[in-house]
Amino acid sequence: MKARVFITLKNGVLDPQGEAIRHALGTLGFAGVAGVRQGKVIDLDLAETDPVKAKAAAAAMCDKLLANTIIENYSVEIL
Amino acid sequence: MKARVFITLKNGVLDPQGEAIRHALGTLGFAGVAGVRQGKVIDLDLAETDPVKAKAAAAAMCDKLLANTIIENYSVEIL
Amino acid sequence: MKSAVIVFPGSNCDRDLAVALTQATGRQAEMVWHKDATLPDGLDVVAIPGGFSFGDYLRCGAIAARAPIMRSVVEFAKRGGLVLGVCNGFQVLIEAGLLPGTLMRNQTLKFVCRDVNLAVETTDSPFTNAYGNRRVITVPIAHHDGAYIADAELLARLRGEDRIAFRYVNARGEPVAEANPNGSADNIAGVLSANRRILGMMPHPERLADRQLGGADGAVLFESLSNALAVA
Amino acid sequence: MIKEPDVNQELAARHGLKPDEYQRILDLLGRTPSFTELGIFSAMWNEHCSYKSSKRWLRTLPTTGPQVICGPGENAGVVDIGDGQAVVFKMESHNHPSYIEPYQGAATGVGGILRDVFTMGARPIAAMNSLSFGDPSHPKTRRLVAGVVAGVGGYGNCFGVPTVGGEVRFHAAYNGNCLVNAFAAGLADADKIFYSAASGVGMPVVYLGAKTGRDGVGGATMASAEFSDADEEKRPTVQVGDPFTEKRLLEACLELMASGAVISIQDMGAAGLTCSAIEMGDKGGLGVELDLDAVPCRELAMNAYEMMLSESQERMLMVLDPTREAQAKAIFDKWDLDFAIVGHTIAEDRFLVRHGGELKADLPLKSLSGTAPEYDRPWEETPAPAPLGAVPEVDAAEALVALMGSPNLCSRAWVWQQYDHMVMADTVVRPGSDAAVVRVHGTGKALAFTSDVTPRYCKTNPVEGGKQAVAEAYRNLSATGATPLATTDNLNFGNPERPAIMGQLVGCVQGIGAACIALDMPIVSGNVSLYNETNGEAILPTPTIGAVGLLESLDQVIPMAPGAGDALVLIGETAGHLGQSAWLWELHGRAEGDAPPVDLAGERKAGELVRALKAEGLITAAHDLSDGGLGVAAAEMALAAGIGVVVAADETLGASGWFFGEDQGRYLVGCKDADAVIAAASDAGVSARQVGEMGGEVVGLGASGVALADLRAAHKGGFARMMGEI
Ligand SMILES: Nc1ncnc2c1ncn2[C@@H]1O[C@H](COP(=O)(O)OP(=O)(O)O)[C@@H](O)[C@H]1O
Ligand SMILES: [Mg+2]
Repeated sequence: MKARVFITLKNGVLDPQGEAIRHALGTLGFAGVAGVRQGKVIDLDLAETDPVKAKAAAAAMCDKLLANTIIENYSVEIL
Repeated sequence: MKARVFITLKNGVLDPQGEAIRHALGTLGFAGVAGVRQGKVIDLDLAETDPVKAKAAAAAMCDKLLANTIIENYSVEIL
Repeated sequence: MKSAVIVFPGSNCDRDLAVALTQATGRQAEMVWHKDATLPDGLDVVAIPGGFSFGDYLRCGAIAARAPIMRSVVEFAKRGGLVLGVCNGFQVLIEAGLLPGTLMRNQTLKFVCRDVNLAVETTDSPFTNAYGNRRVITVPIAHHDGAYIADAELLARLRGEDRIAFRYVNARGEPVAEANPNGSADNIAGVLSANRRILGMMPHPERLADRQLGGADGAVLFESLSNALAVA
Repeated sequence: MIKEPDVNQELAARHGLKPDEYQRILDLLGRTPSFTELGIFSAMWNEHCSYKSSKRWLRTLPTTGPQVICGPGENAGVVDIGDGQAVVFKMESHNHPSYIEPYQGAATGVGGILRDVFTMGARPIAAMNSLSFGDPSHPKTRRLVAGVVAGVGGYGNCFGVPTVGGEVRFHAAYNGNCLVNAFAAGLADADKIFYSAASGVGMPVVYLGAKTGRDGVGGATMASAEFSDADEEKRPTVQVGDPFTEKRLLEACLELMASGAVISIQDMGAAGLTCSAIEMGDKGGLGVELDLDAVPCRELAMNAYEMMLSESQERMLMVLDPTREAQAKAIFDKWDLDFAIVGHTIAEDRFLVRHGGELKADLPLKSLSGTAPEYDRPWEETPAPAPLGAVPEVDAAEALVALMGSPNLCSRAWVWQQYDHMVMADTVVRPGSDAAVVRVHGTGKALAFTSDVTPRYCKTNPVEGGKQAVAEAYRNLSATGATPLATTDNLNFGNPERPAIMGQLVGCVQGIGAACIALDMPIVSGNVSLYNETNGEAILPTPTIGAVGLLESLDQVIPMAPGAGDALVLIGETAGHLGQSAWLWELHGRAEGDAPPVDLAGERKAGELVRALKAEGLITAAHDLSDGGLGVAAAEMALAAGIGVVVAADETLGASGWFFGEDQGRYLVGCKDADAVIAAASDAGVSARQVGEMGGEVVGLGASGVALADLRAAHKGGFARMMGEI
């Protein structure tokens, strides 16, 4: 079973990387980019076959390791 | 208009970070994680209001900067 | 010999590289700002320094490779000019399409700063001609994303065309796994372009180019450049 | 959007203001402060900004000397190094943020101290970090170590300053409060130092750098505000560092300063805009009027309170010469940095803050810092410890292997290899030796840097512990061949409202003061971090000392590694003091007895002797003795040289006291002619004796010994073992 985890910075947390990308896009001539935020996507290949359990397991992985819940939010999708 | 860009490593490209995460998950007691691949998600806040044009613009940004198309695939979703 | 060092915001070895070039050539290296559209006239060597251009954000070297000055650097290279990229400069050259392969996160996932042994794999280049039969040299590394990754076909081509300039080796000159600090394919630390006029390398020759700092193996690279141009 | 809450004593209490402090505000203003004003007072009067508990004691420290150009009070201390140049340095803690979010906490700590240094007009040339973590087996420790080290490296490496030294220690007393003390030093022309005092009325106050967000606004104070949008996620108060912006800020500031446009400058650190604007006005004897509508904001709908208290990083405030505005703007544009004129200086002694057409604060500026509370807190002297009882002997070689492989004494290469310690290409002596040595760029001179403190000594005997921290720094500098110049201190303690803790602070400051006078190393800057406790458990008193020394020539550098066949001579006297020693703690789990006494006059004589021996060409190597005493020092020299060593036993002292006692004021020197060294020592009134000789592949302590390779394995792998990597 494949799970996809999204990890994004919480609102209000500075994203220097996103800001640098926004600036670079402007320099390259892409107008009208008001904001850029960068996050991670982590694709998990799980042995679990029950989607409910797989989702719970992925969420537990986020809490324990994948996400820094002080500054990041996460969400899990079962593919 | 918001666009979300996914950037993932092409199949076959080594992913040391994904490997390290898989290993760390194992150490933490999460069994049955057969593979982990890490990618990026970039959220763009675009002035463009036409979804077709916005999608095309985001794809152009990927080609020009956001993705390294030698080793990475990208996909764009309009939110 | 007239040399220039490209300065991006976030470059931080620009001065160090200029010092080494100036020392080897006896002529002050020029600093060129990334927003400039053109290179100074009459240049022999363009050097792209280490550091964290644009914070290393997105991908190391990606944003810098698309800076205005890089168009001129690419043209300069296409005309056969000498281009040296060190550390972040190597990443920039790859992102700019001037050298093949990719540099990825170190296998340890950690930043690593220490001396390494390098084998000089070819002296047939303007960057390495002065190493003579000195095969194993000591030069420091300092990077987070230095794992050189290439597919089998590229590796075969690099080997076949004698384009691997440096490999990470042990003290006996063997490219063993323990000597590989970052997980690079085939222990590759530096590669040459097909015309042998572009060199990208992760180790920092400019940091051990002065005996007062504990070694001068790096200085030989800059002497090589000086030699190459004197001959030409 | 938040609705401003009513200001009353309860809200003041939630801002950390005591009832008497709130009353002081009411008396000063003759009215109730506005919400924004309350925020400003709480920022200015908290322990961090006002030093209200420590000021009385800090005043007793020696801060002057012919070498001191600027002592404490500015962003960093400034010390003359000759030839028209100066070294600018300071150390600062980022303890609590690092415990909450180790990577960002440590990273922003490094960013803050670098800003302090370049705000003075100095280009940073060296950084150090002094780290204290909980017990290695505590569940949080590894994550904190990994995060803090990555954060220190992540910021410093990108910024491009070599991180050349520091300390790492582990003790259960730090389980709930790790310490991250960051040091930075920079180089400037002695006549081109920039200060924070504003001058001239009507001068533009310019904001430069990153945009303002709600970073760091929060905790207790945000909890008091009502959110009108109930669904909004709870905002994190963690500050995120952006070393890339800091690097651009550095370059832009140095260019601006060189252009002559900067009249005064202050970085925005804790309580950002509030502290920096008030400080500039206060020092310059001027008022300041701010227009918050002009402040570049990163987030929507920020109110005055949030903007005044935001701790967003990588921001500067400066008073610019208005005739140079175009020049300044060109520099900001070159580096793509946001800037804005956010106010101006005024003649009246007022601090005016306007936002959205409203006057949000109108305060007497001078009184904001001038009338800050100051406490002479009750304190108790730390009682004298019981003498150390009998301790079983342990085989010396076994003890050595255990010590050298322990988390507290093993190689720190795991840490400093994650730091770029060579960028700028002037690092002459890298981490892993005594003090690090960095060449003054383009000259033959060099500066040496060290960071030291032994908290277990400070806990047992604060006065001797305070002295010892300075003495060890003095020794590390001397062992590298440097002449000690000056000192910065970072005083980390528990809750000062407890007399026993206050007594630790008082004792340590007394010891530090005495040592700085005796060793001629005045304190030129520093920082205090109090309330480092959890559930009533305080950290060990940890007054970290950062010290800087000068080498007139690189020929003065003394290596740590002797050559094969060299004799080892022990300088200084050995009584076999095992109380509070590393040996007692690591091998017996006992923290007993008194800390070793420090003979300051003896320290000075021994340090001067080592430097003189080098000048006379009599020694090949030197290393100071500290944790683990003679045995550990000899082993470290052997490992550095890659050569074995045999150290003889003493006829009268037991093996443990002789090999592992921690008597102070001692060095090991390597030499070809031991008699000449001993004679020179005797002329200088310092005791010295040959104790060993370099050679072979074994480290021998008296009759017992261990193969150099085994010792190396224990020492080299210790940190990775502790981290569970091997
Ligand atoms: N956090 C750190 N960062 C960089 N270097 C460090 C750190 N901790 C220790 N070191 C270096 O490791 C070496 C040994 O440290 P330490 O045992 O504290 O030295 P000493 O006993 O001489 O004071 C020193 O060179 C020191 O600067
Ligand atoms: Mg030492």
